[in-house]
Amino acid sequence: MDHAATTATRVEVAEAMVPYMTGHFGNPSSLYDLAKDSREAVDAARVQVAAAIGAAPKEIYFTSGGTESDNWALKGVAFAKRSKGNHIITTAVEHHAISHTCAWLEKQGFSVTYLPVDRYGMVDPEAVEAAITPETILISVMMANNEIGTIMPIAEIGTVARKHGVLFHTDAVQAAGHIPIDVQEMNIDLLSLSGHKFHGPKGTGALYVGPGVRLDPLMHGGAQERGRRAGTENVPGIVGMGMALSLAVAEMVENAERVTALRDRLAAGLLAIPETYLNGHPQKRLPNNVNVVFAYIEGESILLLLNRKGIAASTGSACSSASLEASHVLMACGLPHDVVHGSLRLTLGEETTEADVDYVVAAVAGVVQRLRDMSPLTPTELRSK
Amino acid sequence: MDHAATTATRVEVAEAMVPYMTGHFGNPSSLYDLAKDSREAVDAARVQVAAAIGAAPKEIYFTSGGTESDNWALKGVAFAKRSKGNHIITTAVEHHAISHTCAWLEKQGFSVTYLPVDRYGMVDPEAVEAAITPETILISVMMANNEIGTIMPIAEIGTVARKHGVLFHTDAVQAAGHIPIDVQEMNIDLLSLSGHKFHGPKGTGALYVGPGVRLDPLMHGGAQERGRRAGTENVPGIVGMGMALSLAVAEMVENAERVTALRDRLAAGLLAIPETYLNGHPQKRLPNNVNVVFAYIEGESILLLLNRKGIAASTGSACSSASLEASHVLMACGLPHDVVHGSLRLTLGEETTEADVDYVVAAVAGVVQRLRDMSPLTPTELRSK
Amino acid sequence: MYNEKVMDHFEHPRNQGVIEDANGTGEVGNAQCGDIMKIYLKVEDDVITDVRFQTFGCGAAVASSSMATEMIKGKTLAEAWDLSNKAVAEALEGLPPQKLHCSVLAEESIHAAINDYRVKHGLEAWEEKGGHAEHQH
Ligand SMILES: Cc1ncc(COP(=O)(O)O)c(C=O)c1O
Ligand SMILES: Cc1ncc(COP(=O)(O)O)c(C=O)c1O
Ligand code: FES
Ligand code: FES
Repeated sequence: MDHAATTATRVEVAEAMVPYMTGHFGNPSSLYDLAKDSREAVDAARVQVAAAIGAAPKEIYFTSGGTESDNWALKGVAFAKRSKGNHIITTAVEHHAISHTCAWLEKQGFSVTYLPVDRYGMVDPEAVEAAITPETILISVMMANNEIGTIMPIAEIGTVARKHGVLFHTDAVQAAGHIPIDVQEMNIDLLSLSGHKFHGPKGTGALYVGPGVRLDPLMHGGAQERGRRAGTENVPGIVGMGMALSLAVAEMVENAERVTALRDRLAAGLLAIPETYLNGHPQKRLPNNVNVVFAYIEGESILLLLNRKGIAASTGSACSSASLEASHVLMACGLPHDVVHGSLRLTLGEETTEADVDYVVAAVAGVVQRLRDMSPLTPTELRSK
Repeated sequence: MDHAATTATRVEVAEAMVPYMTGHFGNPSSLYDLAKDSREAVDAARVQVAAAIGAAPKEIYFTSGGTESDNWALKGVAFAKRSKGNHIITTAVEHHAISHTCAWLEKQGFSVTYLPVDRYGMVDPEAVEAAITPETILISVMMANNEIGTIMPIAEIGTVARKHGVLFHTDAVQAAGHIPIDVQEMNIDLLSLSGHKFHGPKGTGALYVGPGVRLDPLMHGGAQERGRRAGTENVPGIVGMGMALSLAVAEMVENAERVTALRDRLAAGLLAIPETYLNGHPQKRLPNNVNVVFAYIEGESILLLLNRKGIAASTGSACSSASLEASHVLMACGLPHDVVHGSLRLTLGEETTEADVDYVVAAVAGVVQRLRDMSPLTPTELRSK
Repeated sequence: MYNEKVMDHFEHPRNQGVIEDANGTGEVGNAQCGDIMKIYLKVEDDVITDVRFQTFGCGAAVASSSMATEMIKGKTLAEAWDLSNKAVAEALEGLPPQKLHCSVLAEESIHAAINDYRVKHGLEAWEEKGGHAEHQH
């Protein structure tokens, strides 16, 4: 139950990719016939990705993943607009692909505002507007949060950005294929996607770049992707990503309904465990995301015990992060450090069943009790008799 | 016969990748068992790549291709060493992934020396040494040229760089799997690889980063690749690249011998066409590269006609490039603009046969004659009767 | 990420729980940094006859508590005092580098419990030899 981290490539997608690995091996930017099939396949994938977000095909640039798309959007705009201004607005709950890029841009002399969020992880469009200065060149706010699932008021922020003539980027890596996206209606100028989050291949991504948006390349080199993203095209990956996204969007409404019901069942089951609290927005959240905190226990231990029961999950606990830092997202929502330690994220897949959910609820309840019995913090009334 | 552009993924490599797409879909940087196979597979690939260039596994970082590796090496060192100096030395014949990155760095205030080459495309290690100033932070010289196949005196340049305490990067994208590489013996600090040049998957690459080399990330974000290259690992791609490179190296000596013989047969056949000249170094060149110029005709037309005969090739002609610029490599070798127009690059694969070579020689001879008959420049004695 | 020995001690912790009539207890860490370890000692004639622990922390913290308690059971206080976090980690056949600090907690909580016993029995608290890695989160 960790589908927000990565998903398996759909079997039909993998099958569609193989011929482009071993057979149709032409280089789509070169001249000869062998390349023609590849070029057509890349063009078709571009149409599929564009259609999924209401863009024109020529506004889609293929990248190596969500991280590259985020890095490119931010650094690309920052360096291209340096003479116009040096101020960037973002939020305190972005993925590290955004926040670490911003930190690096600060070292290069840019100034970054990290807007706070409310207890549900939501940023206020009015706060975005208030943060705009004559120096502001870019606003970057994620569409849906990867940890707590909160869906941001993107259309409202888009309106604010457009009104002030500031470029607006959104990291839609967790949103795409799960909730509807329309770059026109939402006034989005740049949008990041990552293939492996919707059953497409790993190492694939895309950046939508709206009409008239200038940005420096992140990948300098050959003339691929109309001179904006150099590097031999990953033809099989692009084909797989296009197909996976168009399938995900086609099945979105139906899946979202079913998955939302399961999510609510899961949340209700977990919240029945005493001293357990929901993180993220109660309504405006991704259909597949549940994030809770259990008082008195630590997340890495929860994951390890769940793992032994065949359940994959994720936590914001400092103990489980490489940097030993607690989740900046949960901290930004106002949770104290020690409470963040006890967080658990479960994200459902399209194939998750009611029986899976019930199994997980029972397993988590058992694990929580076991760890609470072990913890010096647990009050007596919560211990096993 | 355009194997320098891209190669098909070996069937056994593609087969080895599929389970990592659809089955083992764990995220190798996370905790749970599902991820364990992926992590082990990535580690094994790292060992394979390291072994191929005489490095330690922990010195290998996986990227999305040769372009990313080149961009990362240059920008990464430039930004990390900015306070130490702002001068970079490279050559006039690098791939655009290097030269365009250097041009961008110049816009950011760095100063770049583009060293000239001799008529064979060779840079002089003494010229490298002479170009070093107290401001020099990086030397980047490609191991083997992608157009003319010339193999640079890398070990000699490595010695110079080490002597002056300057970091040394080499773009080994065309060299890997074709000629022996040893980062220790050659005193290389950074080295770029691209998977699809040795029958690995497209969209995969690696950067070797030697001990103690500091460089900023190009991809900021998660803690993947020991915090130096963020982004969910392309597990199937990494697995495929490791396997392909280790197979290529295992078969290198045998292949090189056979392919060199074919190359020489091809070159001899083409040079028998009147007013035809070899580009690149007569001996110090990649085993699979032939590059010639035919006086009086234009390369794009040659490619088109060859294409109709089922032969893929490449040219330095301005007419065939997206930017309508003639090959900077051939120009740097001292060829006049109009002569560059008539260039043809043929690069052999491991599966190329003598019969293929003879077929190509005959086809090219026919095409050249046809175009010469059409050209206003052709002297009477070279026209068909 | 953890070896089977660590996982075994994590999943089947030895000596976990409370000793109601402990004559030495020690608690280190704080909820702020994440880890808390509490050690309960039953000491008779300078020998640790029983020991229990409670831990709020990661897999490595729990496994270190479990292993450390096993290693000091039946030992004299002086022997128990000399148990280093390195010895605990070695007995666990290794911890990931970023998890070594969790075993420091075991050493420190045992020291705290021993000194609690000593002070309660009118003895001088022993001094930390120092040189431990700062425990940080
Ligand atoms: C919101 C968000 N942005 C960016 C990324 C980075 O995507 P990738 O790891 O595919 O580069 C992720 C993936 O974890 C994400 O959840
Ligand atoms: C010498 C050299 N460097 C870099 C590259 C870029 O590699 P990729 O297109 O895989 O990113 C190429 C490929 O054409 C090359 O030949
Ligand atoms: S207790 Fe936090 S990392 Fe071990
Ligand atoms: S003659 Fe047409 S592009 Fe050169």
